Amino acid sequence: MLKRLARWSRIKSPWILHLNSGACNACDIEIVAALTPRFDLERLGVLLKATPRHADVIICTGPVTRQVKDRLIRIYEQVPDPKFVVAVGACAMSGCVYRGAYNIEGGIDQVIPVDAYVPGCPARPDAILDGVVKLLGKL
Amino acid sequence: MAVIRTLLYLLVYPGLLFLFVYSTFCEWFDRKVYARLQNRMGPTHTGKWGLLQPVADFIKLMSKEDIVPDLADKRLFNALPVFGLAIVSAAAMLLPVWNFDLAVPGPTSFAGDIIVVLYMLSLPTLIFFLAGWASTSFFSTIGATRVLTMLFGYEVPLFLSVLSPALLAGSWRLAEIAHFYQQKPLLILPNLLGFVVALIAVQAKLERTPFDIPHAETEVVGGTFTEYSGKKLAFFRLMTDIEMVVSAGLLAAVFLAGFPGGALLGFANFVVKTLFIIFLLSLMRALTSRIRVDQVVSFAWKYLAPLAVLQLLIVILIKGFLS
Amino acid sequence: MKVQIPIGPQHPALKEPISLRMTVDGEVITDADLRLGYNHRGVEKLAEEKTFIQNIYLTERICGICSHSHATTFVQGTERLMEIEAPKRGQYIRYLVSELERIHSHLLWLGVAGHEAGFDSFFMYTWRDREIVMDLLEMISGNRVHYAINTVGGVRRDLDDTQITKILEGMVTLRKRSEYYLMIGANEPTFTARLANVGYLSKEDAIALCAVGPTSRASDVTRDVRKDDPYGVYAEVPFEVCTSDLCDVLGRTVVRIKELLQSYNMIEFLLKNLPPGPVNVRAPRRAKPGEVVSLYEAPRGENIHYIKSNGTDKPERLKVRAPTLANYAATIKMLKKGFIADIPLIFAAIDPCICCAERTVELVDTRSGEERIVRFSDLRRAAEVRYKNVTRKGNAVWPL
Amino acid sequence: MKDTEIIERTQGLLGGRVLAIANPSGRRIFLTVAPGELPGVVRALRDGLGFTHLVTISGVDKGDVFEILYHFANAHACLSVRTEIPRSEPRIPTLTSIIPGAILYEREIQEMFGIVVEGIPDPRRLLISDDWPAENFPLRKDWKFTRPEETIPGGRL
Repeated sequence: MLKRLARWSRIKSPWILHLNSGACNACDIEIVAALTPRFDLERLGVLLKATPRHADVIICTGPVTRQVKDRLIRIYEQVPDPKFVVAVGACAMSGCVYRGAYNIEGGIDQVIPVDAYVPGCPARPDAILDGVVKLLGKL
Repeated sequence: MAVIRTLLYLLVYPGLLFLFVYSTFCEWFDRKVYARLQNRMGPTHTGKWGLLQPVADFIKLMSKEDIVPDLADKRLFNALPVFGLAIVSAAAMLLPVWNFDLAVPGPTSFAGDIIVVLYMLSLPTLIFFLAGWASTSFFSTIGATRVLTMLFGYEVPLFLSVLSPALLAGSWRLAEIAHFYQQKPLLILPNLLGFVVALIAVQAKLERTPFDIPHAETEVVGGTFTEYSGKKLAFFRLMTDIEMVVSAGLLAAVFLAGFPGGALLGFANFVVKTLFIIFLLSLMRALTSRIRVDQVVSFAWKYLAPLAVLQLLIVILIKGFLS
Repeated sequence: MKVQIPIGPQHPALKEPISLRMTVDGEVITDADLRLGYNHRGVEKLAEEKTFIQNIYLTERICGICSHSHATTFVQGTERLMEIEAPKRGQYIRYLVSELERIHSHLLWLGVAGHEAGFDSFFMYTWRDREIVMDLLEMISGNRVHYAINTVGGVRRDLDDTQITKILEGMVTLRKRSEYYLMIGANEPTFTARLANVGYLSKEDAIALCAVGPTSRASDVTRDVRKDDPYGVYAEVPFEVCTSDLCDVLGRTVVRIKELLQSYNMIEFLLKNLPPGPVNVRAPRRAKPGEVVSLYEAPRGENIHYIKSNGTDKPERLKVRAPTLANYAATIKMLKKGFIADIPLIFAAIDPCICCAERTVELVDTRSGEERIVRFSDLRRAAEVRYKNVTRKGNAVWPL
Repeated sequence: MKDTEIIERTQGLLGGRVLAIANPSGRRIFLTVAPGELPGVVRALRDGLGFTHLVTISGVDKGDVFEILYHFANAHACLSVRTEIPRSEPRIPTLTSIIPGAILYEREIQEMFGIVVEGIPDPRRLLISDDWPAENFPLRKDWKFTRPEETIPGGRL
């Protein structure tokens, strides 16, 4: 019974932490746009949190540049345990237009394990919403 | 029999169970009003109209991994949330709701209990400071120092404004104050000025938006709670909710003529009046932007303190006029 | 007591990875140390391996908010290199979309400034209205951001009458809302208390440090590429440069809202006399050897693309300088003597588009004399490892 | 002020130091100057013609020589001062004393092309990551980059 309760609570209140690893901030404004009145992620109980300690879903954007790489890993380790990573946008998935540049690592999955990919350049706010909901359904 | 009755008091009615349910309801109410004021919908999908959202947050946090920073002071770091919760729910016991009878001053309603409640309400600020100081990260230390600087700002006006109606009623017992204003409802009007000052001061005590500098999201990231996660964070969030309920109850008891009527009517009065005050608080939260720490202290001493003293003057004049 | 605050690569106030290290005593900042380069993706090296057509889509993705401005600057330059002229209607549509992008970028900035100052309702309202512009842009080009409406020699899509009427309606509602925001932004007490005389930049500093865009116009420097070097159709469109002499964040807010109102008039002018005719013209694949400097007024300031071609279909050299880079030198000057609470505000005031300026600078006066703090990672989260080598006042010992 | 007028005034102001002047299109003037003359020319342009705003510095690797362009702009035209320095001995005087804002762009060409800017107040690395091997400069033509092969998570290659 306790397990079911914990599972229900994790589905119902995913707190997100936004992480930009060198993106062109189109996906970042779409993530923030998902919190504003028209899409309003708070209906699903999603809150944008400032510290990794409070978050359990990390939304990353951007092809990981060389400088950000070890910071990304360090933040990933800081998030308390039941944590998930959502890679938003084509850059986070495969480096998109910047594939082959000398300073980037390609997608987020080269650095940290990723649970859900949201395609699009930039991913539309409703696509991000759908991604978060599908990720929670997978729980 | 008396033991069971006090146990019942402790655990069920004004105790933990009721407080947990009612404070989560107040948090839901506050988030919903705040969202509606911002033209969006707020939590809706967890339970009916999103009622269970704070409960879901609480359980999720309880089931998360708990991290204690290496350099933090372990004993202090773990003990603080429990202390905070205990203090605030003890303060809730003293509210003059339902379980008092005017004649016999029992353990939960005695002469001078308004002072005890006020003191207990200022202890959580100290707890926030220690929490920030114990988790030795940059941002929590800065948040901790900010908590204290703000304390000097709003504490004196809050005490002055809350005590002036007590002065008019001529007694330090919450139950008697409430009873006095129930007899003479006309006397509530002169206290309106004190009510406004107290509202602003309580908003600062609860660290809500115009004064949420200690845990300002965009400046000092998490402020005092940067390092907390999992169970301890859950307790801290519950503590702030209960603190909101208790201070709303205190303001209602002192300024809005308490909670008349027997068991059921008194409780209904309690709920309606506290929700009205919480509505005012979230209204204030939605309409103002955060101001800086030095501006808080200067605002408190330039405007709040003189108004509180003016309120005291009015009360003394009326008292002289009445007798 | 000198305290070093690292506002590191990941911080709620900054949507992009930069790392600020502030030396602070009490709440006052004494000096700032800005370490960037987290966003450096080597766009210029990539540009040398892609053809002109592919480069349009690369330059567009330099920055998400001012994507059209980078693409237009690049396309203007290549058209001049290939000596072709986009037809009038194509240019009208191109600069219509650039004005729409200025509106959406300024509304976005207003919301972020409100969020930084803790005024979340203002953030929610401005972003709700921004959705109107995003719908218009999506109607015109099919995508909310990265519209890809430019090609070498004109524009990819044409406007029909229903779209024009919709845009005009959108402008009417937006103008009403913007006047309301001008009223709020200028005299809502708690909001202006946070913005007034914060991040002061005098006129001489603005000129000396080559600040651009609204940051310099708020310090009474009337420099606007659309007026000084009118490219495309800006010679025919009547508008005036909005400046203010407040020299602080409040001044920048006022300048940006005034620019919004200017953009509405320009869009209505552009739509009213939209000339008929074709929308684009065929462009050759190769560009003749030569070089061109193309300037453009992006929402954040002056944008420059220097393109040098050697006769093949790939540019030999593409130099991009985004407006935010020019404003960083001014930011360091503004940050000094500010409060900690003001860091995000001052930083948001120049509307940093860090991904644009991936070659941004680190300018700090060398803290000589002070023992050099061992270079710990700039992450703002106090990691356990990092604390070991930071000399501080010992652990938090329980005083009792 | 028309371009021709600007060109006459620059010629009058700088006299012999100007090696070549070109005006490819409206409001665009390209000036060629020897590297040594750079600070003098820039000071003269700033005081004489009001070119106070340095837009940017672009470096171009032309095989055996580095060509560096300083783009200035004022209310009337955009003037680019071009100098060429040999690849074997890439040295250039700094302009930060004349235009403080120039430090941004000098740091960048220093890092991207390996050009040594004499007298730069703050020579630290600009935007290339800290663990970047010292001696290779990305924007030089002869610098090639081999991309590390991609690892697809979950082992499916």
